Amino acid sequence: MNQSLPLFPERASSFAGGVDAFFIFLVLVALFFSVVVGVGILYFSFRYRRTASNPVGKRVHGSLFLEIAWMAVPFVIAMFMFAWGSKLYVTMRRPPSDALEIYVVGKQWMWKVQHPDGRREFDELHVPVNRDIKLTMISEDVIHDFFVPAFRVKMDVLPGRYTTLWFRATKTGRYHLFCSQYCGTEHSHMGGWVIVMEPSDYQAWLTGGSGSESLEQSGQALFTQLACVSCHGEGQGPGPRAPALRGVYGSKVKLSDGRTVLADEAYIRESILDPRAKIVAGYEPIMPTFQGVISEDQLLQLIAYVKSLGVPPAGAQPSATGKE
Amino acid sequence: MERTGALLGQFRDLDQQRETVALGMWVFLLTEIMFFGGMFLTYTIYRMKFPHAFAEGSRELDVVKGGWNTAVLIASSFTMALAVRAAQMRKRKLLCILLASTMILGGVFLGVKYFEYAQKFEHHLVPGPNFHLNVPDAAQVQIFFSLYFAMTGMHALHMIIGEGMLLALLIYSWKGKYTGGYFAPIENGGLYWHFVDIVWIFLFPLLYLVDLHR
Amino acid sequence: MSESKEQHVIPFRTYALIFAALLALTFVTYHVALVDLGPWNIVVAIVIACTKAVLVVLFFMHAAYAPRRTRLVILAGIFWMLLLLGLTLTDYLTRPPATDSISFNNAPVAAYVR
Amino acid sequence: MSTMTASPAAAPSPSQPPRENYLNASYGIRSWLFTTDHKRIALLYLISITSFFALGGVFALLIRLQLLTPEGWLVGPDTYNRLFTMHGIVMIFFFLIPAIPGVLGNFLIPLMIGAKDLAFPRLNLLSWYVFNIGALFTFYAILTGGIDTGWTFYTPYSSIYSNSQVAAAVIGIFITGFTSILTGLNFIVTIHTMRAPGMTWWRLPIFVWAHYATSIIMVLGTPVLAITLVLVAGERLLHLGFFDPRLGGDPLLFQHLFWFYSHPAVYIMILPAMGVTTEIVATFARKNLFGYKFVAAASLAIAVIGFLVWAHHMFVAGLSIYAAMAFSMLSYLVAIPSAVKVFNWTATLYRGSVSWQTPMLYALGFIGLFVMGGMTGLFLASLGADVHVHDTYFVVAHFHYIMVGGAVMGYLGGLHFWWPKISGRMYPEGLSRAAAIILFVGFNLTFFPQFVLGYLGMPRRYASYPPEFQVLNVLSTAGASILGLGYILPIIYFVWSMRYGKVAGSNPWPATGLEWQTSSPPPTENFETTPVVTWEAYDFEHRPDLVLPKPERAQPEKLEAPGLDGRD
Repeated sequence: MNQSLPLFPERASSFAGGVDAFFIFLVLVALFFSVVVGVGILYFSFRYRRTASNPVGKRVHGSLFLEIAWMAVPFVIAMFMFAWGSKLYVTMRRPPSDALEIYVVGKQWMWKVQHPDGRREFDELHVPVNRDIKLTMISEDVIHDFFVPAFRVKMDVLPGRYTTLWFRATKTGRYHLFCSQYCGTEHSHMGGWVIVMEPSDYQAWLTGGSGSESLEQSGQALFTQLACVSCHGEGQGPGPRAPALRGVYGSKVKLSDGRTVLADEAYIRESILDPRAKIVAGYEPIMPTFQGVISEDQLLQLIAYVKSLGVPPAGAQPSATGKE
Repeated sequence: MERTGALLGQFRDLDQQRETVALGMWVFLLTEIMFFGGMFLTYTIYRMKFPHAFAEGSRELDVVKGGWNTAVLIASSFTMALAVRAAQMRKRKLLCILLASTMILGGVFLGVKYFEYAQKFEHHLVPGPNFHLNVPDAAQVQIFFSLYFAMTGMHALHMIIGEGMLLALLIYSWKGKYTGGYFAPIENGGLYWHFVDIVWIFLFPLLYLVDLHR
Repeated sequence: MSESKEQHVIPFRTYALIFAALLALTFVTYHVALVDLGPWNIVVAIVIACTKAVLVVLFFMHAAYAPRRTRLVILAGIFWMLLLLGLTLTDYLTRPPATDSISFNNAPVAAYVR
Repeated sequence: MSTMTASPAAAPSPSQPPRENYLNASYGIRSWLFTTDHKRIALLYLISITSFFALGGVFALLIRLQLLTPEGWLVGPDTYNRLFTMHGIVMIFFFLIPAIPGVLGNFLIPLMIGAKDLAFPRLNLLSWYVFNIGALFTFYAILTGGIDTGWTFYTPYSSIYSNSQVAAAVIGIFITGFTSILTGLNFIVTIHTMRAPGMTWWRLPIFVWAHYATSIIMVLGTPVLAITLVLVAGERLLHLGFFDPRLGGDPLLFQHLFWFYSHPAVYIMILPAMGVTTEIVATFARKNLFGYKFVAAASLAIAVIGFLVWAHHMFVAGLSIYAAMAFSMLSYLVAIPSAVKVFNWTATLYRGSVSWQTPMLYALGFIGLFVMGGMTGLFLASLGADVHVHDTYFVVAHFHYIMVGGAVMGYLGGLHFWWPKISGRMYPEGLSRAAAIILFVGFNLTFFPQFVLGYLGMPRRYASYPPEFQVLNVLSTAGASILGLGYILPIIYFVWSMRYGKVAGSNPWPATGLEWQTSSPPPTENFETTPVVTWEAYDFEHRPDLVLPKPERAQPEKLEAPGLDGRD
């Protein structure tokens, strides 16, 4: 490694430039104030050093003008920093709706990644370049954190709750993936690589897997295997004892207590693990819990399957929400 | 001049001493507010998240016992307030009687609490591996009961400390220490006891009266 | 003697009245809880509890006759407690209901179409 | 009311120490262990705290040694996790938080306000015992295998998954918390009710203001940490469920509760150091403080605003976007009073009579390092930059600039400044200046590279790391060895000076505070007669009694020999 010491990590995502520019601005402001204070201290303390002819400091009354000035100026600068930083942050936390969605499960001490087509990998994440990628992440045990310095993105991975992170890689290559939330013994080894590929290579890589099923296919198999079908039906019309799942995802579901909730990933997850927390209007709370029966990976497969059942049919509300 | 309690060495005069001790007590109660505040926050968040579980958990509590206990504790606060008044008026016997009644009422409260706890153990309502309740969201009901035990447990611990304090005050009062014009310990003991009462005033509706109408 | 200024003896009547009021409010709070007021049940319960607490603080704890400094301490306690509650709630109340806090634009079904 | 002004204690001739003082008033171990004298209790704290600093320092040394090589050659990851956890716990809860309030605050607050003691001397002694009982639990946890959760105790790792001595450590910290609470309570009440006649609020030294602000945080924040730890212990030991995600618990709730205390705790560490710095800057500029009221109010402002910013530790933890923005904005507000302080210190030097004696070196070093620590805090308060640097070495560097560069520098500066008062003797000036410079250089060498490491993406709490980070880590370890040397020197010469140092006299610098109006070391009662205050703080101009010591005693005058500057 003969390069000179780098000061910035590689810039490999659409965020990197913006974050670095902001960072440089912050460094400049910090430098400016450090220099002002440092030079002030040094100059005053030499200029007014103690000598035989200068045994006592002159009484200087405070200056209201100065006090207000050095409150107001930092305040204005601080608010500017706040606005700039928030702008970056809001972009980072709002994934575009057409992003390619990949699922990540963290556990002590590895990352499990499931691509929509079913290809799975451990401690590595293959993504196509120049494509928005949205990671939906959850942890099986403690809090982890998905951190890719080259992308300037980071998000905690929580147990019991999905978090998301998105980015658009702009350069092919291999980049560090770290867990940056302390998670126990092998915390420093809970990492790997993010591999950014040309889209064609990515496609080849996706199909290069051991012919595994897609997420929804796995989910559908589970759906049958766990006998979900017997109540929910085949996914077409409503089942004998439970609401149909076709078109549920993304719709508003009316509950037995009168509330309406949005059926997103978190809702579906909760309905599987804790079915009686939110009962769909018009149905009995008879579904058993699957807590402890299925893993986070399988949950993600089931969710993918439910999502694949598609949009609510145009014009008609799905039976689950329409029925009173 | 009557005995007015020793002036401690660090103070200039009795006024300064009294002022200082009273302020110290109030600042101490301030820390107690924040101590219970942490649990009230936890309660608020989870009640918002799991309203049904909290209603189900609350239904398992004995509202009659809780209600009577509230009355008992308020009565003990009343006798405590009168005890301070008796000390102000330098009535030694009355002071002792009132302190003793406060202790007895506090004891009744703790006794009832004990039976309530025992019932929870019998009914497998103590969170942990033995928790058992046949309701839809039993897991979250565990959170309710965890909070129930933490909040009432911390409250009971304060009561027990208060009983010990009352016992000490009673002994010194019997010896006539606080009926000579110096009664700061009685006053401070009263402040503490009333504070513990206030905590219960909030705990009662929050724990026992969740969606009682269902 | 300067002690007299501290020795504000509150008449028995006042104590008895406060005691009666506290018992009455306990009774009321129980019976109100039996009536379905929807979301207002909890509000009423809290308001009654606060009223009781104020009565205890003002009269049993003599805050009504205490120096300003004491009242400042009490107010500081209430203020910081509300700070703890309020600022934490800024997080919980602004998380989209029943979802994780991040799927902000409720990425519709189009998010994942094969 | 008597109009007698304080008789600046007719200082005995500097060659012989006063006969009776708090150190020799009584002898024997019992006279120390059962003392209620705030000055003796301060020395008890000094001993406890120095021991913990040494222990935490050993952990730090081992951490830095481990990170010399990328694969981590010294210990396995399990041991390393315990090392950084115990380094954090010991340094934060058993050194930084009690250091300045416990030692300097205890010693000086009654002296500065002209009181005989704190309001509750026995409570004060109790605090010290409570501190050591808490310490025993923590020692037990360390000796029986240590704790591996990080000092932050994040759930569910701490409450369910960790196999280490979490409960013992948590109980230890819970108990030690009472030290903070009782000390804060004692200070608040003392400052309110024990001031000498004439010592109005606006005449208080800034050191006292700073401790008043600190005490507010201790009293209001610590109980929240206490209950949080109780809940964690309950979840761990009794299987209660408060944060357990399997029951639906929210891991973020713990973080809210924890940081509600632990962010303001940073100000418990830094505010007293700011107070020390103010005293030193005014004394060695021999000049009234620029903007006294603003500096005093800024202390309170920091204490209050400090409670509004805690969730900036949670920007990538799953906080809602709106809450993140609110907390980011509030975090920026705390920069304003901090800036006010820094600018006022700088302006105080203007037209002063500046002498670079050892305490002043520490104070100016403090200002410089605090500016860097504070400015990098702005990076972390901003949402956009924090996402990248959160939980990296950038954060590690930032808080070490505040805690080591700020709090420890302030503590050492204060120890040097008041050492003549505490011990009655002077430390060796040349050696102490050398130590100050070694510390400054060693500190920057240790921690500046970590800013770069952090931005490059090295996460914190890693026992091993990718090889490209090695150069900076080696630099940092090299700096740490220099820093270690810098800490050993003062311990040696302070002990040496207790016996061999020059006798100090009551007011060697000279400074204006009431503590300098009594003999050194002060008598047990602090003042022979209760002083009556008739002057403002730092009013050098109207204090003809404060004469500079003879040139041959003050070596600094040689460095600043006249002739270099004939203009004045």
